[in-house]
Amino acid sequence: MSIKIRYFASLKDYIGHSDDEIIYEKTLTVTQVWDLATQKKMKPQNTLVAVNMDYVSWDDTVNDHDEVAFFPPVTGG
Amino acid sequence: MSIKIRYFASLKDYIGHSDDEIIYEKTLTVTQVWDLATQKKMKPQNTLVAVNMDYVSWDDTVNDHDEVAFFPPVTGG
Amino acid sequence: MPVIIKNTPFEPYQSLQQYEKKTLCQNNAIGASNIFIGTMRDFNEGDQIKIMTLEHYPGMTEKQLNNIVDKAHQQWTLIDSLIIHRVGDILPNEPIVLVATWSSHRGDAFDACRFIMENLKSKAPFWKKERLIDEQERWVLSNTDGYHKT
Amino acid sequence: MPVIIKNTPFEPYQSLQQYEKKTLCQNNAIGASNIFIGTMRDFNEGDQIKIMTLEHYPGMTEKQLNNIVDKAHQQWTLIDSLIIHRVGDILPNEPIVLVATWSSHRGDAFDACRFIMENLKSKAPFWKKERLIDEQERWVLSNTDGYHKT
Repeated sequence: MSIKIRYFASLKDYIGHSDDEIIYEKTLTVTQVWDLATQKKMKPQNTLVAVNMDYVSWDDTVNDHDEVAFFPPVTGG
Repeated sequence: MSIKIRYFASLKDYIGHSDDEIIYEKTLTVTQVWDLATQKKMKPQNTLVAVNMDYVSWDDTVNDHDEVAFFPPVTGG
Repeated sequence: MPVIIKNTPFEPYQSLQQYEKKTLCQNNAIGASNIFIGTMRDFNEGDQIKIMTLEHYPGMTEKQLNNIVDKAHQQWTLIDSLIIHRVGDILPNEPIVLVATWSSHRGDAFDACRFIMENLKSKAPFWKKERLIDEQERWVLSNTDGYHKT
Repeated sequence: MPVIIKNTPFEPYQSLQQYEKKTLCQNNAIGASNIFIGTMRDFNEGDQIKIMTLEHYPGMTEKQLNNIVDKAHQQWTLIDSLIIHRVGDILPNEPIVLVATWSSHRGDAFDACRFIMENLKSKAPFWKKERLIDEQERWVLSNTDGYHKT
């Protein structure tokens, strides 16, 4: 299972880069994706997550070839 | 006491003219002004009244040289 | 906080552009503006309207609109506001009314614009007479409440 | 119902004029339009801002905005709507966002415009970074709720 990971805005600064990719055998939750990709880095409060550009919760599972994005609260408009 | 009276929109059509003036000795309420000016014509439902361009109620009294206006519900905007 | 009564057509976006350029250009505190434009439709109550005539009560119109604007500026934190309202003969598609509010924050701009518009609808002494396609004329009887879906 | 993401400045009134001329010109059913314009202020949290950079998540931005617009068109009777949002470097006084709704009745135009704006603020993946006059940079932490006075 190959998962693409993206970080935006202050979370990109926090992680230090904008993209990751993880290859894994079994089904993962979003929380597990975070832990694997960031090596269990502490998750900043209010971090949001989207899978394939839709908001999901941290317990949701991720499928092969999904794009998982982590980012801080949005501040557009 | 001289009072100027104005009618607008459908109320002007109903009365048949746009202006009246009444001269009277004692203090009048708005209702009395209507009755005197229109010779007790039936007042259409929802008729509004303004004295000197401010909304008033029908029990309010009218002073010398006041301008009293009668009109239907407003439909601007 | 101008209140403008016009008996000739106006182009709302051009009016706003000119007003901002002249009056608000250098005001960097403006973070939000809300604009309402009311336009003449060609249908009402199932009938096709050819032309509409807007009668008003000169003097009282300005007095009531200024009252409404004053109340809005007391109730919300506004940098400026603008009202333009047509009178006289109006054709389908022509703008009838424009209300604009400028503020630092969007809540104020939204609330105040709607407040001004609803109060204008219920208090400013304007009356619409419609001329139908068959030349019949009729007064519009009343405005609806803009806070409820119609 | 276009959703436009722009990395160059736009003039909101000209954009609206052109859009209406091109798309809505002959629609005589439009009786009401409501427009929100969000502009960059030069002060935030007590500090003077020199420039703002708007980052976004290409693809997700459009997806979320289109979702919001679809919901608005389901919930209210709208003839059309338009969103324009800037990304990239923005200077004080420049427009950041424009939301416009066109409807037959004002209640729908007002409600839908505000709904789109509030949802955009809370769901569209944009992030603002401010550069202060002393060259310090900082991310804006969160948007406020536009239904409450701030």
